[in-house]
Amino acid sequence: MQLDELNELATKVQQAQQACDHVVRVCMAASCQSSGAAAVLESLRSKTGDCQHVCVHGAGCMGLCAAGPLVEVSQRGRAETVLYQHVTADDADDLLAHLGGPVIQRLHCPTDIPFFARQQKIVLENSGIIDPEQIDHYIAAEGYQALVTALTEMSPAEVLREVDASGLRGRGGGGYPAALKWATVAKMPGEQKFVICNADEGDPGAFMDRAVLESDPHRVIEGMALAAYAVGASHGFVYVRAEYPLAIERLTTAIRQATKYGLLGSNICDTRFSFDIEIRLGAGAFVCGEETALMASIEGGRGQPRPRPPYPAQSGLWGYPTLINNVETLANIPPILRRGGAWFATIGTEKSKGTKVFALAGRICNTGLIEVPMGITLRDIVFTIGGGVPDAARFKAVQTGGPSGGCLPEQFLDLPVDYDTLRQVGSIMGSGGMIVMDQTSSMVDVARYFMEFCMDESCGKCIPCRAGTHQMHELLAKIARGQGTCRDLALLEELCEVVSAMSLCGLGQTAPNPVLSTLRHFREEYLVKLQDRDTAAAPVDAPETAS
Amino acid sequence: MALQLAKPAPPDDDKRWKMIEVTMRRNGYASHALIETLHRVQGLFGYLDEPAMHFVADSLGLPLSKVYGVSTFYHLFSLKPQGRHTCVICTGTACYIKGAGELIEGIRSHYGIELGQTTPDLELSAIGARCIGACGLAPAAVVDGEVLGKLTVERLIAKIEEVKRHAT
Amino acid sequence: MMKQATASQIRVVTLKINDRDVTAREDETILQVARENGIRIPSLCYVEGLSVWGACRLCMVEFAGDHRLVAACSTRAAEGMEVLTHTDRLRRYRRMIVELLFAERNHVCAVCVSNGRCELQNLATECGVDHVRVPYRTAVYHVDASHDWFRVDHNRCVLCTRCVRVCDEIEGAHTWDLMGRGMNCQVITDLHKPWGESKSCTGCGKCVQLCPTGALVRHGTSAGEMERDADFLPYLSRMRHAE
Amino acid sequence: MSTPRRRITMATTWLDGCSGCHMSLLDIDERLVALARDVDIVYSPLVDAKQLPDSVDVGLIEGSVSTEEDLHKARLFRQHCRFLISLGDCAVCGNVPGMRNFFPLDAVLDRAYRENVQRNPQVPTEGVPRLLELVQPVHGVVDVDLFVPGCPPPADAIWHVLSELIAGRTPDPLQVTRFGK
Repeated sequence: MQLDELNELATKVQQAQQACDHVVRVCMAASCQSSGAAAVLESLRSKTGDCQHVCVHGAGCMGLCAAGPLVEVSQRGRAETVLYQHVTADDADDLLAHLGGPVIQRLHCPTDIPFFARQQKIVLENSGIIDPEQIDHYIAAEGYQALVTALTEMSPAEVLREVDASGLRGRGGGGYPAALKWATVAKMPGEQKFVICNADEGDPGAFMDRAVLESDPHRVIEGMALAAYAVGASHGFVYVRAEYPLAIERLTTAIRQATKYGLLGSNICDTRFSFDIEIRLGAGAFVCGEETALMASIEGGRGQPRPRPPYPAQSGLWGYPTLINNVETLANIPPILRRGGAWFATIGTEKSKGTKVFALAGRICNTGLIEVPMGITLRDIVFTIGGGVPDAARFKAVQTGGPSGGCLPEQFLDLPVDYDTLRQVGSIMGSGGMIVMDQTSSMVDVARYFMEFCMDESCGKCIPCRAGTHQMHELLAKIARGQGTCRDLALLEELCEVVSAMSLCGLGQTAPNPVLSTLRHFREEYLVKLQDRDTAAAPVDAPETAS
Repeated sequence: MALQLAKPAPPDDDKRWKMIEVTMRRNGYASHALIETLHRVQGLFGYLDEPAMHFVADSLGLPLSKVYGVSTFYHLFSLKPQGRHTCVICTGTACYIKGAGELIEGIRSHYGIELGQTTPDLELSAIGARCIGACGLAPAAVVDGEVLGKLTVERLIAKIEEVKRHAT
Repeated sequence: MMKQATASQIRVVTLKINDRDVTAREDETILQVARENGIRIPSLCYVEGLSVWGACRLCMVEFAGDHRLVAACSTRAAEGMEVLTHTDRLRRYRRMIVELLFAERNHVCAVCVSNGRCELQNLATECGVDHVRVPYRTAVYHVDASHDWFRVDHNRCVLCTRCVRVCDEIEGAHTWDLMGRGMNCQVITDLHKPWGESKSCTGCGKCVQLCPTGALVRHGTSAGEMERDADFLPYLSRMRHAE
Repeated sequence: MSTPRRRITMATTWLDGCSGCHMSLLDIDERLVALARDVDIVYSPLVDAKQLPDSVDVGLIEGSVSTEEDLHKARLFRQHCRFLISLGDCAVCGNVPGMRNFFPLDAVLDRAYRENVQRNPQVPTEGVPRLLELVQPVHGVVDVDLFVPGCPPPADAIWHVLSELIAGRTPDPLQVTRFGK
């Protein structure tokens, strides 16, 4: 496919879409599906039948999961749309009857609230709007423009330069500059190279990657193809959790469609560039989010990490240079290429460019998925966008970064959200889970919960992580039961230091973070649980025996 | 010179072995197809038993201990038959904060099984999941494929009893 | 084992280990260079002649400049490196790791066939472990004595995987592997079947010779009687990896 | 000996152990005489005194903490001894007595008092201290100042430790002994 063909197709689809008087989109992401969205879509479809004036289609995540199932209605020639919440199949008649008429007040979900108004969408720009199962929808939304343009008009080095100019950093948690990683793989000699999309989103409380894959899978495919072109790879893998059946299904469909359109496969756009993508399913192992473990799993083995160096960029899958980026990182690539790295670099802060997708959950009114510019304050996210803590309860802490991150108390709410600031105060950006806690949560118990997670997910290879997480969990459980002593607390802190310094991979190295951050910001909660908090023994000296 | 090993015969004449062979053939009987193949076996039979692991190992030319090692590394693979009904309780952070522990306790007191266990009559398997991604509906569980949100112990037990009744 | 470059490409680098100037081939690891120069770095999973596993973390060393910690077994020597092998911090960390091992399974030395010849026991002395501060984990593992000549006592296994690697890389049988994950890891033979029933095991006994503790032993040995001899390994490894 | 020394008071006890460590102490042979010049053994299974004095310089504990009585004694020693030493592997790491931790206490008692007994099997409740659920090393229940591993620690090691202490230095037992030695 060439650029003019692509544009032609885009125009055609846009015109067809505009032929409809009304477009009704039903959020078909996992959360709305579990509230009954499929029945709503089915009911609307059966009632509209072949009607030409009304287009009903499923769409990706609309963000406000707490209010699902969500349905969005738009009218030709009018920019504003109407969002309905808590829709059931029985509401279909009412909904269709009101098309073009007054808004149904009982179902109306106002979109001028900060939850929607304060967001800035790049990764999720198509999410909730296009039908993820139709490649034409993606193309009509400027999809694959970047890829076709890059292949026909840009050199790999030029693609790399745009990514460099964007300042994009890896969204999987570490925040490593994407361009640097790409450049390393690009520089490696050899014909065989791989691009891997890490969709093994394992943080409990994070579902950003799933939402992107379910809502806009072509964006990830385009990002991978651009990455492959830049680094000189011809084969790609998406390593996705088997727990995400819907994401797998949509991604499979998307790959098939892209291949059919000649956007994947041999000699794409009649150039020398060939690229295909295979899906590999995870099988329930959090550690496979770690790059070397993920590769071991793709190779068909136990997902155990190996020492780095050599880094995957030098010696990765089957020993070949391999680029690994996570879903959100790759999803940022098409808009960066389309609008230029300089444009992307205007968003966010000096060292953290662009936007970040967060999954809001826990004791917060507006649970759901949001995308905000880097540098926004935690307070804005939790209170303005998230709507604060429900049931008149008091905010206590916000947890970011999952089992590798930390809990931050109220005093840090005015800090800007970026990689470096969060790290300075003892948490991390992580992949984007954000859990809000009120005073009903015991921080010792929260630390114990995350440690239990790390213990269960430790691969067992290196001793500090295997045995250290077990011992830390035992100590935390003992303290939580009120049976701990000052000595236990000291031992816990020593273990935290050893495990983070000596573990083989990121899982072990960051496993103590939830403990360290709660000890740092909520130490009092540990101390009141200690048995001997009032009678801590004084150290004993050697006897004075010599005269 | 690579020694050609004889193509192993399936453990019995169950038709599902043909489907498993298709998966392996599509991957060129490469050793890296192990996890894909085990997924297929798990999907078709519900668990991985010894004859299955033997067959997969022989077909892909892999050591038995490696197949066993991989089968026991990943939590989605089970070496024991699962119950007729499954209840997956989400233990992600959001669900934990909102009371997943009570759901687990409810299953324990009502059915006498922990997460990862199956009732002796093979009626119900309880499984823990690290976040099913329904954080907005916490605490959540999946009973026989149906996601249930904002659960209480009573509602969960009622749902399980309902699917058990319907099956009989 | 790390891939070795061909002779023509090899460069020689100079580095400092504990303030001592040493030279090395650039395809050598810090651990290899240290050993050549008689500088002892504690290690458990590493064995010259087998692939690098990098799991015991005892051979971690510190860079003098940025205080970064790296594993000596998997980090190559480089020009200008300044390596410290026994900083206070490293001593403290190593001590804790050995304690974690002692607490993990049943390592009662007094009644062990390897008493007096055990690498874990020696590491305790070397790393200053005179007692174990973390609570002992009291999980029971079985003893498999089904093999004609050998016995495996999982209670004494430290999961260094030397047996797995030597069986796979040198003997070529791959009878051993790891099962499970985390604290539930265990070495297994075939489909987790009694060792004596294994069809893949050739009975060569290399695994027994390489076991650092009292986990893999010969039948008929009593407390303190188990002797080992792994001298065969460098030669066999060279023969295996010869072009 | 250049300066006259104050005589050091020392107490020893054995908890759950085989008394081998005490035998090893006696095995320092003729050095016992030298020891007696500097040290008063004020309480020990080896001497007559049966009352632990209020304040003792050095306490030596052999054996692990397996019963309520062991626990009581360990605490008593900690209370009255300024410098407490775990002597031998049982005290240091639980050792052989600690191997019962791999079984539930009830199973251990059944094995000892019911399964292998023909006549009138019963678990004794009077005249013997109650067993603790878990056998612990001494430092699992009280703070310990020095650890002397070994099963038993060799006489030379014990002599090294004691003579260093007498000389006012802190000994390093790992120079002379180890686990299982």
